[in-house]
Amino acid sequence: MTATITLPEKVEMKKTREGFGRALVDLGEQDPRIVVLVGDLSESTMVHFFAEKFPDRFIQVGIAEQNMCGIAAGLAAMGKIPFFATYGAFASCRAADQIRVTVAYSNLNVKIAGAHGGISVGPDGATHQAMEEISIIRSIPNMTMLVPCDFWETYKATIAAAKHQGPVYLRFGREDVPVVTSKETPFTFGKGEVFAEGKDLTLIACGVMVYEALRARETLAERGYSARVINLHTLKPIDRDLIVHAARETGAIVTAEEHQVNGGLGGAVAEVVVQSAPVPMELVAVHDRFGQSGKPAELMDAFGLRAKDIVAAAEKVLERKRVR
Amino acid sequence: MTATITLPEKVEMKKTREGFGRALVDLGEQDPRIVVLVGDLSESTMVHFFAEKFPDRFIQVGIAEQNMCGIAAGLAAMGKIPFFATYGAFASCRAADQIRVTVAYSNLNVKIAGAHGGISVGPDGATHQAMEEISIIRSIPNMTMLVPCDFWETYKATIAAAKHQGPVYLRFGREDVPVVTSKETPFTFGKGEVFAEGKDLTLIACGVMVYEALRARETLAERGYSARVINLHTLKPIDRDLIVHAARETGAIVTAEEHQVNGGLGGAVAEVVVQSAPVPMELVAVHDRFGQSGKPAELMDAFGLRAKDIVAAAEKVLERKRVR
Amino acid sequence: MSPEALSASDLEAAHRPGRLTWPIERLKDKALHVRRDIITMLSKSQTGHSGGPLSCADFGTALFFNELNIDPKNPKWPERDYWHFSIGHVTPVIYSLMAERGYFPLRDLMKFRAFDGHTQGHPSAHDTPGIEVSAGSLGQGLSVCNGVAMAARIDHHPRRIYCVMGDGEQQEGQIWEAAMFAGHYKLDSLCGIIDYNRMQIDGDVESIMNINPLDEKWRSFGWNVIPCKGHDMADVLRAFAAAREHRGHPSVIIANTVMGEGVSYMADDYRWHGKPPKPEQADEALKELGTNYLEWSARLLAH
Amino acid sequence: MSPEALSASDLEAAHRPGRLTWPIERLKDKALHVRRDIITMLSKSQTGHSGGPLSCADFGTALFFNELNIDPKNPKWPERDYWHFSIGHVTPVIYSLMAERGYFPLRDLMKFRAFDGHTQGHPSAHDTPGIEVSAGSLGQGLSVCNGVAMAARIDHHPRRIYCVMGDGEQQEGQIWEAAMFAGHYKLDSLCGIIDYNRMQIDGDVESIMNINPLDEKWRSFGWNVIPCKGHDMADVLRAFAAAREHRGHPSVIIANTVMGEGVSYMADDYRWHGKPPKPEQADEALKELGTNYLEWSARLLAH
Ligand SMILES: Cc1ncc(C[n+]2csc(CCOP(=O)(O)OP(=O)(O)O)c2C)c(N)n1
Ligand SMILES: Cc1ncc(C[n+]2csc(CCOP(=O)(O)OP(=O)(O)O)c2C)c(N)n1
Ligand SMILES: [Mg+2]
Ligand SMILES: [Mg+2]
Repeated sequence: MTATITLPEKVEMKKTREGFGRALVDLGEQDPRIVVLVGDLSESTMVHFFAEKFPDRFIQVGIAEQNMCGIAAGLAAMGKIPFFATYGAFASCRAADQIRVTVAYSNLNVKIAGAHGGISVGPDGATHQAMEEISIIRSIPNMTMLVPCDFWETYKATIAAAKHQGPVYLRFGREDVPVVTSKETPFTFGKGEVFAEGKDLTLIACGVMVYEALRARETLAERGYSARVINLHTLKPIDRDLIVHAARETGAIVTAEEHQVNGGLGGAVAEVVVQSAPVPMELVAVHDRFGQSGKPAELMDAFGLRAKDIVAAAEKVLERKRVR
Repeated sequence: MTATITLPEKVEMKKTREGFGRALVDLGEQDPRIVVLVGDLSESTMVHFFAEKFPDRFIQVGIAEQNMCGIAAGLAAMGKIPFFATYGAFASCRAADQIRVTVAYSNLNVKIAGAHGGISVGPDGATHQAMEEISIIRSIPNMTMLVPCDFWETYKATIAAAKHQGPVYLRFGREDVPVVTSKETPFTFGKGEVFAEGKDLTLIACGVMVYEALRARETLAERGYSARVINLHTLKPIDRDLIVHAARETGAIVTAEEHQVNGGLGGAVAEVVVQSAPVPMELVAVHDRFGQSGKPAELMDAFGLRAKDIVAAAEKVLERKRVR
Repeated sequence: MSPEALSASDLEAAHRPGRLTWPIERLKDKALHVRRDIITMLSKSQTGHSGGPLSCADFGTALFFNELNIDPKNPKWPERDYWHFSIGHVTPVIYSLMAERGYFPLRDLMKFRAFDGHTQGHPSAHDTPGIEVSAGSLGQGLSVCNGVAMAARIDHHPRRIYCVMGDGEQQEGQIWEAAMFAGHYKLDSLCGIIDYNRMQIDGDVESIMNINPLDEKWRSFGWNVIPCKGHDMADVLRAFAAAREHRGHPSVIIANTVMGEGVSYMADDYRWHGKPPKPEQADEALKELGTNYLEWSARLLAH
Repeated sequence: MSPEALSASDLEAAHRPGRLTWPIERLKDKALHVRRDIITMLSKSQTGHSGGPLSCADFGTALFFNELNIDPKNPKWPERDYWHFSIGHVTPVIYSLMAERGYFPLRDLMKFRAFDGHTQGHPSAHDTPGIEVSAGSLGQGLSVCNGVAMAARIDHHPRRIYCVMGDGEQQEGQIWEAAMFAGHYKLDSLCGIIDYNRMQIDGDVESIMNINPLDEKWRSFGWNVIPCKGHDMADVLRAFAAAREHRGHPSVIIANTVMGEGVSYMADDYRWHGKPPKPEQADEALKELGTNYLEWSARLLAH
């Protein structure tokens, strides 16, 4: 689906996790089956909005992610639609075995919310900067995964997760990030969205990197290149057709993610590309190193997760495309 | 490194995990720093050989994989070289957070042994067939990962893991598998081994699939194709040069692994290929589904993990190579 | 085994929806049949666990034929009680109880762990009707039951929830997370049953990783603790009744059992945790259990 | 603050290798300095945790200046005792204790959580000399200490091992796996300290997920339990001595503390778990602690 996005000079900043918190409240009003669980992180995950409105359907589990995941499974087995929330590092790692065996193998209708994904988490440092989630969740059968790019998309992704029958993992960040979509921007579970057309190469991004990709596109345009921008908010199931068309039509791809390079968005796209339309790719990501403390902006710069890094990767891939 | 392997009609069958168990005993004799931990699975992981010889350096942890991982970290911090053993499903998932934060982020000298990897685990069924290990471990910084192909290579991989300074994850299987290497076959941590030369395409495999790849090569030879076979026993760090040369020189790649297709060996190779030498690839793997009970042979057939499946993938990739 | 044990009326009685309240003698009969099923299916499959399933056979029979309010033909019956075996490896006893109670034909037991059967090595919600949540990774089941109990609380549903755990399994930290949760929320609809057979894979629980004093642990986590003789049907029924009547705390029944109970050469020997009897050993076992492979496998295949 | 508090002799005394055995008055002085460090570094960083670090300040000071046998200038000194904060989020008190004891310059505290500092938001073995194992994911530390204790046992090394845990952290199952292990192996070289400040992020531990009766839990897991007044230096020293003398079981000190202790407007308020004081709030706090930002940041930057 295409929804051409053009960014204003000054973009509104808002937290993705707030989109999650707001959506839960709306879901709670529409559907009595919605139950929310949290592991002693009500405000950071913004489930406190839901907790205030629906105390009877809110479950405080304390600091016990494994148990929380199993409780959600039991609730789902009884027909509830449970969302459990904690930091992504603990949702994806501390509860990995419970997600695999109890949730995914049973194919239960559990929604997992991983807050604080990516290096932009900032001062808390490496332990709290979840950057392995995509690799872990992608590898588990029956799991699906959404990585929305801003406040509105996180809101929609949360609604879509509730509507989808089966386990879903939602990844979002900590900081205010540019709002690039609007209430009206289309969102389809399982499909990527073309946010800008282009013919020379394709930038495929998820999460906050979608904004950086759109900015990179502007710079590339100035340099005479037309870059297609795809917002791949659904990491699993992956939108093969969209990726294959982009590879065939533009002949070069740059992926951008706030995640480890091994097995993440770049890896997922590479797997599709080599099986259908092998083209040169560059992967903008965290290159197999742990995060650290610092201001989010400092870290995005230091870890090479900026528009300028996407531009550099784009020029490299365009060069590779030419000399092939 | 090249060590041309030609298979006899009848190949000796032996358990990879036995190579692990034997190597631990030899290590225990050579190095007093070796300590072995187990989570109530002494015989299945074959650490009982070590336990009998070195009871003072053997630690029975009971059924507590998280604790076992942390204990290993503490031992390593004090200069020991701990190996902890359990089934791969529980080593990679139940202890994922402990591996990430305590072991990998501290970059401690912990060796993790995941037994029962792959669909060939057989009758125990899905929960015990670890097929997400490569994706999970690859995504964690500082981790390294070895997936040896047979008894001898598992023996060598275990020795190499002890010599390597830093965390290592070893993956091996449950059943008797063909012994394709010998005591003399070279093994270098971090390097793939070319087991057979070829120019039309390259088969890259790990674990028991190396045998299937060598058999597939014979069939392909009969059909007039010369296939290079690479045993990529080290999944991380990955041998980029070897893969890139194979891609450039043969122009087509088939990967084969007893693992989920998302983020596994195929994904790792695809990531390298798209960044350096985009060529057509086919991925022989478990296609994002859980395992099931059955005889190992039945399951290898049913899940398409046989030489004939590699041959089919090879013919497909050769066709794609031709029409490019 | 008496022929009428398989009469239409007998099947009807065993498969009847709702809560059965069979007398002790009849429960003992059924428990004997369950042990015969276990040995027979293991003899056929030549893969799977013997020890734990046999130690669970008596309280398992009491649970399915005297305690649970279920409709085997309609596993998702809204009124149902919920049962869950957190020790997924005891599938022989789980499947035997399910088949004897009518969830699926007895003949399915003869495909235990087979490629073309639904009776997987570990309980699979994907494959077996009546298995609501998969298991096989130890320590996860009590959390699931917490969730089921919380759902019942939200819906003001009278459902009771039963979770079978192992004694070695008590070593998993998640058990204690779940225990703390149930204690905190006073989930008295929840009843845990621990198969205290004193053994696990590598040997005696006490020497591998001592879990004692187990009753004090559970009490300190806010539970009502009910010790019982796990192979004394009357005492098992007493324990279930006590749990059912207790208000204000979740209850846990510590069932003192013997691994391999019912087969002399398996009894109290941890080496039988995870292996099946060889056919000739199975014959010996079935003889002790008052039948033989031909007769009992015929019974299974006929229904 | 007395000027000689920073004399060369004072520094030498505080940084001296081996086990210090400071008198109570001196420990109280140091604990006050630690609280000043905590507020000052948080005021500078404007990110990080206030509540837990302040509740750990007194027993933390006793641990570093009266109990631990360490050589700050030589963190890997083979003779060293091992200390570990499983509650990685209390880095302000950890780094203050480390710097006051001489692991690294006090000025490094002014780079807390900064891009160009080594004092990471959570303890990082990769960045900070003296941090041997990273932390930040709750519940993992006691297992690490089990490993250190087992290594000492294998080597017949007299090393003592100290693990600081939180009360909310007790909700993590891994704590109980580790507790069971230490009890089983009777690791009496191991001493746990629980910062029982009765609060966690979302509120009171008792209402979030009750961990009581905590002493009975630990006793039932095979530990020697030592309650103490966590802000009464004499009682803290008594508790450490009792742990040191006890044989045959690991000991756990349940330190009854107050979150935010030492700063009136933070005390006993869970909302101060994870946020720093604003500069003006820090001034108020430092005033209560007998100094001011200018003076104390100068002290830190000067060493
Ligand atoms: C998380 C996890 N770790 C290890 C195993 C392997 N395992 C299966 S059964 C078992 C022993 C369980 O002991 P117990 O609970 O006493 O059951 P019993 O041996 O009495 O049947 C182990 C270690 C597992 N299934 N799951
Ligand atoms: C595994 C894990 N889950 C959640 C968190 C987030 N977290 C950090 S501190 C904290 C509360 C800890 O409570 P307590 O142990 O009482 O420490 P205190 O609040 O008293 O400092 C939580 C939930 C974490 N760091 N690790
Ligand atoms: Mg047992
Ligand atoms: Mg607290």
